[in-house]
Amino acid sequence: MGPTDLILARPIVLLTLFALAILLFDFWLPKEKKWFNALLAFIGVCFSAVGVHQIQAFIGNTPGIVGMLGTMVVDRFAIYFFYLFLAGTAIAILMSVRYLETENENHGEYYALMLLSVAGMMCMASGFDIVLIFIGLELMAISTYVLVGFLRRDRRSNEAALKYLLLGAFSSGIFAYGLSLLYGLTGTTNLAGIHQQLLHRAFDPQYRPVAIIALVTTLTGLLFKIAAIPFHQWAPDAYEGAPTSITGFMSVAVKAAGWAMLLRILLGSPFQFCGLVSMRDVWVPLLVFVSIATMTGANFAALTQTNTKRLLAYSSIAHVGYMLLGMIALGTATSHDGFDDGFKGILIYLLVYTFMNLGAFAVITSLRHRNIAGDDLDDLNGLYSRAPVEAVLMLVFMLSLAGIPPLAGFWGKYFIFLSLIETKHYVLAALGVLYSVFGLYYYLKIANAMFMRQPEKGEEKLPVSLAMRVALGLTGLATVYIGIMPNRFIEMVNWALGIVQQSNVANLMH
Amino acid sequence: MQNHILSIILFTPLVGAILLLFVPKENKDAIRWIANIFALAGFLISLPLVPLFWEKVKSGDPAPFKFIEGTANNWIPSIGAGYVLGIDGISFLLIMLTTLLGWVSILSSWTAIENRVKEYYVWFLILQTGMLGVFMALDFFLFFVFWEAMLVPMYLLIGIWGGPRKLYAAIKFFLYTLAGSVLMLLGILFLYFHHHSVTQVYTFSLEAFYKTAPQIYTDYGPYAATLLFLSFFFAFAIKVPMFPFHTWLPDAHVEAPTAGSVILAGVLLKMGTYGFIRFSLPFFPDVLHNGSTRFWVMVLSVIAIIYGALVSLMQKDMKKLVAYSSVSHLGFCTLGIFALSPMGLSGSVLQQINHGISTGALFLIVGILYERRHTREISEYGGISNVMPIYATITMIMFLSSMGLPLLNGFVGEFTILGGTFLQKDIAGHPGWFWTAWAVPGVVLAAAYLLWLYQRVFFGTVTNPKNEKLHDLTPREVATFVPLLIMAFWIGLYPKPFFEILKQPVNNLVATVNRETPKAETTASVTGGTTAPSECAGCGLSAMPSPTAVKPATASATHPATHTAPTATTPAKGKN
Amino acid sequence: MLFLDHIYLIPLLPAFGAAFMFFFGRKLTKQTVSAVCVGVVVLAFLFACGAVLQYNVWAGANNHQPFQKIVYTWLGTDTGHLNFFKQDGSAANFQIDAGFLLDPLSAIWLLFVTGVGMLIHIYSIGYMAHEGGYYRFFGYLNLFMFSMLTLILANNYALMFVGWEGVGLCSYLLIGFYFHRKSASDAANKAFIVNRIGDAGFILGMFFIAWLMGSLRYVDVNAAARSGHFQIGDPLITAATLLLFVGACGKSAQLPLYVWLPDAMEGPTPVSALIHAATMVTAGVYMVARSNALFVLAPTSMKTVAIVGALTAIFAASIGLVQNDIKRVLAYSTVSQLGYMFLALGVGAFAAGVFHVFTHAFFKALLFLGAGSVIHAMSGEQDMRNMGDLRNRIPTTYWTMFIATLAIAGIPPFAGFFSKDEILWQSWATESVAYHLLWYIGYATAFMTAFYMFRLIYLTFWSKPRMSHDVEHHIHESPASMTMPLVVLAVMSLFAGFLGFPQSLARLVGIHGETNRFEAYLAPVFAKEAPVFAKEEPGQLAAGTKEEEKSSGTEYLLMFLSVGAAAFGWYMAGRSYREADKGYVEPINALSPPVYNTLLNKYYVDEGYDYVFTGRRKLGGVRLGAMGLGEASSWFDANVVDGAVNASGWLTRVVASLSSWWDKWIIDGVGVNGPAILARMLSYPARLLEWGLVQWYALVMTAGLVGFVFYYVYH
Amino acid sequence: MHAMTDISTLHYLVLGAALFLLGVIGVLTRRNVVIVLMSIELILNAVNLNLVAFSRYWQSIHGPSALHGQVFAIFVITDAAAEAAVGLGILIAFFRNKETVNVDEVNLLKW
Repeated sequence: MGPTDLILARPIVLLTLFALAILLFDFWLPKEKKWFNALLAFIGVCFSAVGVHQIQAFIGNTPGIVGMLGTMVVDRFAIYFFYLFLAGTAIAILMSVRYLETENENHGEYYALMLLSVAGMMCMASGFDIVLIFIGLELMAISTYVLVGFLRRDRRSNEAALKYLLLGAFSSGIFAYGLSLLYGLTGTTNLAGIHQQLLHRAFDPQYRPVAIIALVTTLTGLLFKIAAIPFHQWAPDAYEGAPTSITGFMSVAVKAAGWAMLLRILLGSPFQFCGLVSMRDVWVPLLVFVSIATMTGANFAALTQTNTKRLLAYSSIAHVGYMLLGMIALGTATSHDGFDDGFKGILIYLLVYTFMNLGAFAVITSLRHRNIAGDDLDDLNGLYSRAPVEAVLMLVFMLSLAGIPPLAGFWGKYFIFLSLIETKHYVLAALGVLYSVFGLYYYLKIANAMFMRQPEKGEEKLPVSLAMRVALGLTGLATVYIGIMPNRFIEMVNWALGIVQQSNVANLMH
Repeated sequence: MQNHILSIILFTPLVGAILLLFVPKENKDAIRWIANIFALAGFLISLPLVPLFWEKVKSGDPAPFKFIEGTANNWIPSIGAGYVLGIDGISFLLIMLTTLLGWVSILSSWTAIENRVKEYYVWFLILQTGMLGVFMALDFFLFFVFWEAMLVPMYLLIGIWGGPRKLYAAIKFFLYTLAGSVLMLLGILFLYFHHHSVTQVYTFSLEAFYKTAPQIYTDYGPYAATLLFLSFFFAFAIKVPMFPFHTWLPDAHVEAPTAGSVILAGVLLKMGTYGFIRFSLPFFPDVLHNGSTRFWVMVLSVIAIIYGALVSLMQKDMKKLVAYSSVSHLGFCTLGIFALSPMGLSGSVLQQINHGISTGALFLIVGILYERRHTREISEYGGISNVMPIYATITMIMFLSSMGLPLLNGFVGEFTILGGTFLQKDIAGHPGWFWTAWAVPGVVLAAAYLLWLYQRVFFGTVTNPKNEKLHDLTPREVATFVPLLIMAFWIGLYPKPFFEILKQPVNNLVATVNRETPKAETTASVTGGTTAPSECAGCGLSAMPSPTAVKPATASATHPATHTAPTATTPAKGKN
Repeated sequence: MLFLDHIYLIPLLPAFGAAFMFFFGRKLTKQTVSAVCVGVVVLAFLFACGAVLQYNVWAGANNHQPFQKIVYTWLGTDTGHLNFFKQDGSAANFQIDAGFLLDPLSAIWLLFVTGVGMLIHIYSIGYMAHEGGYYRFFGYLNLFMFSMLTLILANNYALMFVGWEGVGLCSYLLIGFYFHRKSASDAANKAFIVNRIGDAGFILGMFFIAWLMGSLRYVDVNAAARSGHFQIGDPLITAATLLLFVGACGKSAQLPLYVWLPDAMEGPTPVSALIHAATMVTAGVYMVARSNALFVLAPTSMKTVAIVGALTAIFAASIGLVQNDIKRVLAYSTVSQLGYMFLALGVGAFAAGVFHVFTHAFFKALLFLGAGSVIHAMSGEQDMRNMGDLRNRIPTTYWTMFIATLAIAGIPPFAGFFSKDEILWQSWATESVAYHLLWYIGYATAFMTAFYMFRLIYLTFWSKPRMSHDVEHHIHESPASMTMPLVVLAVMSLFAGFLGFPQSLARLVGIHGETNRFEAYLAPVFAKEAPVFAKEEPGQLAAGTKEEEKSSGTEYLLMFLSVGAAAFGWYMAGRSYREADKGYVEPINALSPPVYNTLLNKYYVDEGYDYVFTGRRKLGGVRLGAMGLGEASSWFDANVVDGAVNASGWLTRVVASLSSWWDKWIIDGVGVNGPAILARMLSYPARLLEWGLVQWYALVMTAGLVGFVFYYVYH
Repeated sequence: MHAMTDISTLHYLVLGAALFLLGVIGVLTRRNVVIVLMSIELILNAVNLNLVAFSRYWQSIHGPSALHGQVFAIFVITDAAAEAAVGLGILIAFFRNKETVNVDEVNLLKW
């Protein structure tokens, strides 16, 4: 444990400490003071962010550094994801405050678990050793199981938690099995080492079957975490049953973590190929199948949903399908353009998705009050007349999810499809855009309900807490701002991926 | 030329919309006033453009695009998108049309809109900005952003203030048009990628694409180029709308509020034709000259002309009738465009303006009756000219202009289009007269359905007691028609300025698309006439000895992109 | 050169009147309205006279070339950028100028249009005195004058087309003047749409001309046509001329597009006189005469024109024989006379045709105005069966109309005799014998004309009164404003003919030198064809080499025969109708009732058109024609095109329900009910099957996993 | 004797695979949630078996310091325990509301 390791570990450690602190303080907090937990958690997130920033300063211009006996690599890629997780969590915390009061489940554990799961995510994003990745995964997963079931008195919540738990554990079992085979195949748990070994072993007919089984089982675990068809079925149930704030949290942070892990294991990092990248020829066809299945199934299923949360669950599955297209472009890229833009696409997608999807869930959360559950599509009817600001924001989020420029959501799709064009997957690209039109239909259903239908229950205004206002403001602002002025964010992603392509554009502007 | 007149025109409506946000929504009249003031301001501010642009036309400014603002890639350098505005004659006319119609239609909805007034005007002004942006953008990405962003307010206008089937119509409109434009997005991305692979430069600058896009035909072969052409074609054809893609139009029109229909017919449809002119033609000249693509496009245009007219002949709903008549009229526009002749193109652009004026007016006319009687069933009316003489007169004039009566605007456009098609010696393997002969019946049918409608609504005695009390036009309503009438007569009587304005862009375009274009000596007609020069200075279409007789015109007739304008006006001259 | 240089004022004066009515008419008194509207036309007439006089002087100095005045460029730009390739491959530049042209041809039209127009305006003051919409009526009339004058004075086909459509519009507005009457508005629509069909042909013809000649200006077109660049019978020129003739058929009511003219009588009578007798309907003749340089290059077209003209003449005349509505008789007579004119043009006797237009303008206007005066006197009654004995009650009307009848019947020395006789003679004199057939048709028509015209006179003015009593004692002579024009026109119909006094007769009475001033005056316009006629081989062209064999003998004979025919018609009419009060039988009905009914129902042409072309009548439940197509396409639109769109939407929803409900029916179906049934049969395997929700999910996952593996087992 | 000693890695792998499949089948077929949880444990144990066996194998190649597998196994065991604990906790909460531990009655949320 050198000083480097301390710096690298700092964000995670901070999060853990704050989680424990919250558990501790929670005892003394009277019921009406519980918001202090949220505050503490928020501060914790901020501290951790500062820690991340210190790492960023520390690595300077280098792509990143390896530490913790080589089990952990904190490169720009990881740092990008750290920021993503923290942003998502911060907003989720803001969303939760009043919601938990309404649900009368205001316990410190909630925030503690949130922070812990973020710690897990960080391990997944920066893990360079399958052991660490597995630990991080489990840490995140187990905390999330509990969070999903946090509304103890709500049967839907219990059930969602139970299902999520059973399936999650099952999938991580399969995942672990795959990892064990990988270890057996290569004799190391380090992704770089695995890559080295696989380079020849994966193509050696003697080992190939094992390699393929290992890959397939691992892939199952990965795809389960990002909820891609046919490993998606937990998502709608869990999303619907979970507390809305947690649904939002899961749909962005957990998913982002899943993606980080997936990229780590399948590609290693933008700076250094590790993991299973040498088996591209195996996993690309699978991903083609999965992505098409995901887009098709999710879009169709979302079409007739009547529960907003469930609808958004399916929509988020559909988005996974689009991102997988980027993965395919990555896997098949022969030129640098395709690879970069695919990678960029996925990262930007996760970024914008964090804001617009959280925003959407924030609106739904804000609908929750005494008499209305708020997650039924009819609860949105005539929302405009009750809460114009929320309605307009929701419209913005929906259009952004549908990928209408100039809103953030467009940018994810933009790079994905560009990369597909560059790698000559015209059919997949056409399929993707057509499905995104298709998706507009169910997003418009929400818009219709809000703007064009009359409210059943009176015209009473919605009370919206300050924290929620901040959350809505942040997400809405981000969605619009990234949409109109995406440049610095694209640059950010370029930085995260170490892409330098401004030069030739630069000489355009004399 | 670094003044920001275009930006000012572009964002005036948006400023109005933002201002409206701060007005309490109970205070309807204040909202109406502000909205109308800003709509009028939007129009007035665009007026100075006229003398400025005219002065450029007169001075023969060689730059293909004028008032260029911003440089390439200044918006999103990392992908090479720029906030670049600029106009040529074509977009200039369309912009003026947009500002005019925007004002007219906002004025027309003073009493028509009673509920949720605030939102209505906010969305309407936003829509205005979106449309203007489409016509101003010189950056393909910027264009696409405006193109799509503009769908949203239109969707809400139809969906919130629409008729009984508004939800269906609104969603149909949105999905249908979006489906087209996402395919276009792929096309754009392909051009973008291709431009990069050729020049190693990432940019969406239109002029850059003008250079590289035509090479696609040689680089990727006819098949790919045709597919690419189609990816654009669908987007524009749906917007126009051309024959098989037109079914969203009647629904949208019937359900939309009057002002919405005016804008929809007057401006939105023009975006499709504008897209053809601005992108499809200069990008894919080879696709048009080889293979059967152009043939089918022409066929679709002709079908649209006849078919639209026939369908509107049998409509029972006035608005539907007008909507289908738009299909027919836009058929003429596309016909003129794909004739690829100077006449055809000039006529087509002119006809787009005319259609905006006439059909816009027709929708206002229907709207006025609808406002009084809340029905658009033709059978509900009859003998209206007894109770509303002024209204009847204005309607008659607008019908005549719409059916293309000489000395009114409609004729100038149609005649030039038909002439341009006829006099093009070979269109997709058929002589021009072949196509014209198919299109001409549309002129007859136009008279048929419009006059029949007029007879059923205005002639005869008032049979329906509900119609006896109808009051004639209020001054405000008359005011909405006055500018349209003035324009109708102006274009009909003295279209020369419009042709002057269109001269340069059209010639550039034709020179780009056609390998060999006829060039008559500019001073030809002096020798051409048989009477004394004084009486015949520059008159008559006099025959020329040979096409090669002309050097002077060719200078301006080169391609916009290949043309190297002096200053920063052409952003995309990068060292590739 | 005051008048010539400002020739554009001639159309603009009435235009001003119309605009004035449009803006202020509502407020003005009838006196002001008539002052303004009639005033501008009178001015226009005087201006026209001045212009023509000046032109005659000017032309003498400039070897009779047409005078052109370009006001501004209308379509296109001065520098010209609308370039195109001519048919011969050379480039041309499309540019239409708002320019005016005066030459003998337009001069003649100019004079009688403004003149007759002026008279009819004056007449209308009295006629319309008691009608509503007074200012509207005069506004329309002025607008019509504007359009007609534009048509005449235009210096290119496109501008002529402006006037062409303009007069169509005005005739629409004026036919529909009594828009309360369904029949009126129907007739108006019919007129406009039928004209539009013709106009479509005109447009195409114009483009053909532009394509061939590279210009639409008469001077350029004629120059090109006479340049010898095109040989006679050039198919493209034939196409162009035939298309132009389609336009002429529409406007001048020739077969098969004549149907609108009889219905047009729904309009006020002055309108019928001005538009549908004297001026507008002759526009077609004007256009063909204007394009003579082209037509002589296209023998086929010439033949077509001649044949269509002759057929129309006899066809319409035959219908006219039995009509009972006084105005309809005149309407059919107009159609028939127009047929004569086209016959003349078709056989190459352009001057003769124009001459007939000229004379016809006077006596037909006179007839209509007289009929109007009769209707005025009969307080609206138009059926001749209810008239009679008017000659003593409204003598002025009677005598003027009688003169006009003599003129149209071709009794010498009235105007009609000279013009009609010239036409018949020319159609005979063309050497190809086939053309003698045309003469026979024309001859029969001449007889019919005399018959139905005198039938009209007898039924209306002779014998004892047959009208009801209250009508009877309202009968009164019309006011001076109405009778004065009648008198003037009567004088004209009496003497106008002498302008075209035939050479032969002149020699007979011992006058030498040019007596056919009319033809001489038109010579600069038409004479240029002579070389063309000379060039082509015999029998090819209708006109033939008529100049040579002008054997006075035949001419006298034919002249005598035609006069005889007229006289015989007169006699026959007198024999059948002089004692109409004692009850009379239509001679044709006596001969064969079916023929009579066919004629009475105008050969059932309107019905036929309604069945086949418009589709206003269903043919056994099936709707044909435009409306039929319309219905078909709207059905197609609603069910096929849009159907496809909606169907795809519907399909998506179905798939959506499936894919969102699949676990529903798997779980509830297989998972819950299925096991319950199975469990009863055999417990253990059922328990295997009996998975719950979560396990179904897990199973799917596993299936996916296994599927992956298999994918590679088989690859 | 000799036959006894050479139990190769392969045998462990087969045993592991068998355990894994048993676990999967258990997860798929048993009604009682507790048993399903136990089947998941079974899967994880299969993993552990693999890891240890492989670790032995690699030690025989890279020398005794190659302990990754066994370390990993320990982590997996811990994780399994944690999962079980949380699982049972959630199950109890569920049982409180629904009075059942049968997976096929966990069907409130569907389609």
